[in-house]
Amino acid sequence: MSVNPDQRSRASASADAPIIEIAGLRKWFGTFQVLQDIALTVARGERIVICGPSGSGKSTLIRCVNSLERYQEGRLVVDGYDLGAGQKNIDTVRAEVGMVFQQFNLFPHLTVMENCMLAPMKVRGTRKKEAQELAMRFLARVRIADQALKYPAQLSGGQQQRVAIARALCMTPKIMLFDEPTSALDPEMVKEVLDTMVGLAEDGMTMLCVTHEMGFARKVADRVIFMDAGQIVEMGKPEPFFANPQNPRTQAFLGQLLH
Amino acid sequence: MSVNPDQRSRASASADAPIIEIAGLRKWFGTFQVLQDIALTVARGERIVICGPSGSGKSTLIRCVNSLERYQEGRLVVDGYDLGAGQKNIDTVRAEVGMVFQQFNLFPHLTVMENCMLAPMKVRGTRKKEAQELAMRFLARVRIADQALKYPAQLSGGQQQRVAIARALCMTPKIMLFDEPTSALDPEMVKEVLDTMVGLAEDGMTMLCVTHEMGFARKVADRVIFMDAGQIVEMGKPEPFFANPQNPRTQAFLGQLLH
Amino acid sequence: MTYQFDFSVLLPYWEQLLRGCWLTILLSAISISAGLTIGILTALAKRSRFTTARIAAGTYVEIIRNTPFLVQVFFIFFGLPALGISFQPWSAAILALSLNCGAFSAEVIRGGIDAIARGQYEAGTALGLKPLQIFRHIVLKPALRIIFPALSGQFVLTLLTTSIVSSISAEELTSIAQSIDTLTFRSFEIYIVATILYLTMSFGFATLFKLIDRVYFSYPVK
Amino acid sequence: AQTVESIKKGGVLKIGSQVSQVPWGFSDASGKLTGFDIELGEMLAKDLGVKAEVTPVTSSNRVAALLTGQVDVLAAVMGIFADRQKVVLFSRPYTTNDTIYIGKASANIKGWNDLKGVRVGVPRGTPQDIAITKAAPAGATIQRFDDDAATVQALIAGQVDMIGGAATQVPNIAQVAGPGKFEQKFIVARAYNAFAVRPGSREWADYLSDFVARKLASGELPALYKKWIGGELAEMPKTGEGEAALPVSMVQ
Amino acid sequence: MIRQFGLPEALAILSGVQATILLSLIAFVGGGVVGLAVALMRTSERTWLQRCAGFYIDFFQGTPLLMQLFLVFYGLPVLGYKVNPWIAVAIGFTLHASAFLGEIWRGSIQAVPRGQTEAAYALGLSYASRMRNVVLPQAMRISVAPTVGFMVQLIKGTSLAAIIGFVELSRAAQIIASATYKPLLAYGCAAIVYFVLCFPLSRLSMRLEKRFAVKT
Ligand SMILES: Nc1ncnc2c1ncn2[C@@H]1O[C@H](COP(=O)(O)OP(=O)(O)OP(=O)(O)O)[C@@H](O)[C@H]1O
Ligand SMILES: Nc1ncnc2c1ncn2[C@@H]1O[C@H](COP(=O)(O)OP(=O)(O)OP(=O)(O)O)[C@@H](O)[C@H]1O
Ligand SMILES: [Mg+2]
Ligand SMILES: [Mg+2]
Repeated sequence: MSVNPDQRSRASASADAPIIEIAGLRKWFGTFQVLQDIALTVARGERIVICGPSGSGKSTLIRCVNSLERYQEGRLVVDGYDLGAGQKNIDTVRAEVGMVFQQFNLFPHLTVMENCMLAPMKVRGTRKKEAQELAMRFLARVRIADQALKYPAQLSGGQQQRVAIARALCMTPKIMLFDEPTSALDPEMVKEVLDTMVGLAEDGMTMLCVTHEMGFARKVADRVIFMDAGQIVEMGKPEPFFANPQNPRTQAFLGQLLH
Repeated sequence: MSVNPDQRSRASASADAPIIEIAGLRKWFGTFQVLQDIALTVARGERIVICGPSGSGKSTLIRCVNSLERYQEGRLVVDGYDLGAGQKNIDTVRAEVGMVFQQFNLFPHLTVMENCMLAPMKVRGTRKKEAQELAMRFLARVRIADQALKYPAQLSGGQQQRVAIARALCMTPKIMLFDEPTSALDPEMVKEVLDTMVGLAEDGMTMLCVTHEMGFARKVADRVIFMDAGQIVEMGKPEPFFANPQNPRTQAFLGQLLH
Repeated sequence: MTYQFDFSVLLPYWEQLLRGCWLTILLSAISISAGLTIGILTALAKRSRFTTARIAAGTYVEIIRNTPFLVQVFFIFFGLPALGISFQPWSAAILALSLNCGAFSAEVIRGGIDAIARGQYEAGTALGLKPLQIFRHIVLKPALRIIFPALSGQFVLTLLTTSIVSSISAEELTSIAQSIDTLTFRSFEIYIVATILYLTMSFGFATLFKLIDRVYFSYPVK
Repeated sequence: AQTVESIKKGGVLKIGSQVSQVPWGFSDASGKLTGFDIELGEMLAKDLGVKAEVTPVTSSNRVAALLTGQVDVLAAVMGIFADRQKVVLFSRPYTTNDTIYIGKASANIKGWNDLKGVRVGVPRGTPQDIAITKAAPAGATIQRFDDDAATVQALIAGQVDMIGGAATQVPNIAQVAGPGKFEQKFIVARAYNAFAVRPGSREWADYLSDFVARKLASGELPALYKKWIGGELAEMPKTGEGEAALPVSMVQ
Repeated sequence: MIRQFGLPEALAILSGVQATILLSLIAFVGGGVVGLAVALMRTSERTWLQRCAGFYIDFFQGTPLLMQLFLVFYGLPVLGYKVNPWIAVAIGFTLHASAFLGEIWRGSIQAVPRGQTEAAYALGLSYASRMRNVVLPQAMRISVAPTVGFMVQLIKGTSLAAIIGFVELSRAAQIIASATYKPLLAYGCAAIVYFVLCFPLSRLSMRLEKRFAVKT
């Protein structure tokens, strides 16, 4: 465990309020209820890992935090902005929340550098020169600055995912969301992406991460959440969570995962 | 370990000759040499697991066995047919070698049943009714007979991969090739596919399997092969292979895999 | 303007107009079916490993795509007799329309075939199927599904193109409408009615294609 | 309604003429428009003291062009027919236009009754078309083409056995297909071509009729006929309205 | 009186090429601008915009261009609006081309994987920059082939402007055909000119497709 208590308290000192507050969140796709009464409070600088079987609503939950999905009931406040209260908040929040997808979703027609420069220039109005510097800084941060002029298709999966992380970081988000960032990668490339994420976690970034990489969860998570059928079934610090899960569904799931 | 010596000897009793003989196999893509002097002899009923870093030529090797790739030098004899000796042999061999791909490659416009019936009817000339029975038999074999009338897109990944296995089995092949059959699957579904493969292994099917599932290799493999840069670097029984790899490259690779 | 619309003048001709519609539909249906077949074969030829087939298919497609349809019809009807090949107006029209529809469809269909993942071919090969069997049983249907909307558009265009064969005296809606125009001099009324009839037919065709899409390509995809 | 006054004031006469009908209206080797109708239009403009401006029309859009005011008058090989009289106003005829049928010299055809099994081509919407459509000879196949050129081409290519045309075409065909192969078979009808104006423009139509009368008397119109069509201009009705002006049938 | 088919005749046909090119440009520009709007409407998130665009596409795709031109040029005056022939072709060709281009581009926009739009959302990009910087550049690659294919058809379709008095390639060929009684030769000449105009476009489309393909 490498949680750094100093950093954490510094981050939350600036504002003591939790950065994400979810209460009574319910969401339906048509008649099918994906999220059932979710409640979750995330403190600034906290690192949360979400796991659970396929279709349990993990992606849907973190996509709600970024307003990629609308919800029908409940309350969702991100950094003080209520996402139920209109379009204006949504745009503000999206610029403050970075997201990394399973399939990377890099823009294939732009170079690595341009991928990173686009949002700062268009959303924040950053000038080109500064955007370039920003991009280079974060590309260096994920140790891929030397690939800046290549196109995404010319990179390996692991490299692409690191670019995706750099692209999100260029907006200097307050929260980073990860949706199974390593599951489309070859076994070897998983490691380089996880290392990058561990580095981020060590810097005190608030992170919500859907992943089944238990090693990663053990190393950086402050809390692990287990979801099943649209509900948060179990939640706890990683050690007790893995060593001694309470809920039978969690037990079954972890049993399968570590076959 | 569940290798059944009785079954194995029975299978090889029918013909003592090895079912696959590879000697001095060399292959280039343009100027890039993918396979460098591969030598490998596989006995009837033998189960071989191939592992190694990305780009090391694992897929290329097993695709050669099925003539999905041509090679430039060396000798490759499958079940007595020399693959260097012309189209006729290739067609015969393809019908006797089943292949399961990482991406399943089911035919989306055909039902599960039709996916399984197509090749027997078109290649072997089996009549429709018999093809149906054949399909149902093997679908039951992979415990998915109840999904026979669905389309691939309506199945989970694990179910799709089992259908792909059944489809290959319907040609009653003498050898089954698997190219990372579980690496496109969600963690949970991996197990059901591996179980199916263990079942096949127990029946004495000759198998060549590219996979990084070490649990599976330990359980069923007669030999594990490690490839790097187009060469077979190390080869051995699973226990000594994992416990005590000789080659430094193997050591490094296994170290990363089990991080 | 003081032009007085009088659609009643056209009433005595309704049977002829309906006949025109029927002929147009028949002409389109035959040409579209033939065109689809030609299109598939040409797309296949363009991907064939035989250079001659590829060049022949490419030449055919480029010549047809880059010259006006009217010239193609004229060539078949007026030009070929000089070589001793003579067609009736309707046969010439069908031949020209089919060749035209085939060339344009071929390009669309080729796009669909290109979009089929290599894994599908490999799975077919691994099962021991021959290249033509793979094309026929594995590739064709998914490929058509992908480009069916574009193909439908092409087919509707073929329906509209039939109006041009009136210039070689093949009988269809436009030629009948023009004949009625000659007799009544009610150009506006005729053009409006003909437009509505064409619109109805192309809506009908488009709806039919949507239906085919829904029924024939109904298998679910991810 | 169109008045003579307004045209004179405008200084321009917009004449709708066909430009692909030898010898009525076509472009000569230098690309200039010429022909019977074109020269007649120029004569008319001169008579009015205004500039002539020819708008090319085709048989399928000429009436629309007139009715929507794109042109002031049509001099466009427009024969007088009963149905047309209901839509436009005709001046008195300025020329005759004989509808004839042309076929292979070897064929023995003298009238409608000999057309069994014969494929007859006509340019769509012309008097030839109307005549054969009306007569509907039993056993004949009628094929309609867009213009004279296509019709003639069909005859030469052997796609039809016989075409409807004008007497003026016989030498033209001989020039293209070689002499003696095709000949005039029979005259069907004599139609009377006239200026057409929008309905209601009575004063303008009367002016045109008067213009024709004056040019007939002065001999300029017969001279024009001789130049372009050949031969003498026959006797014509003195009005473009009523039954008197309709085509006269010349076969049984 | 009938003319021989010679050099002056061939040149007379060639002179029609100017009008053909001009008409094509009008159609490309009008159809392109309106077509883009139609495509964006068709792919918008507002259902009523989608419906309007859908109806527009169905209607103008289903109406023969010849009839459209006829009704605009001769029909509007009947209703009391006098139209200049250039305006009539501009309206007619724009309606026609925008319906087809709109549909082609709708398909291309929708073929851009959904993940791309989502990534743009997640970065907080506005609608305009999402379209301009992310979706349209990728849609363009997919749409090159069908767009050029349609443009080629449009160039040939400009011949229909003859109905309202334009003397472009086809009409010029027809006039010469009538003066010489050699329609096959006259139209053949026109066909060669059309081929010279259209074939480079087909080639260009292939080149563009390959160029775009390298990047991705
Ligand atoms: N757009 C949609 N329309 C309808 N149902 C949907 C939609 N998106 C997701 N679902 C359904 O909602 C449920 C939850 O989906 P979600 O993607 O959140 O699951 P997940 O936990 O992320 O699963 P996985 O591990 O497979 O990614 C699933 O049953 C899924 O089928
Ligand atoms: N069609 C091809 N043309 C050129 N090079 C190729 C081709 N297919 C494969 N290669 C190259 O051959 C090498 C071996 O490829 P192969 O797919 O066999 O590796 P692998 O061991 O299966 O890797 P992975 O674990 O990523 O599947 C790689 O470097 C690859 O880039
Ligand atoms: Mg998910
Ligand atoms: Mg591989």
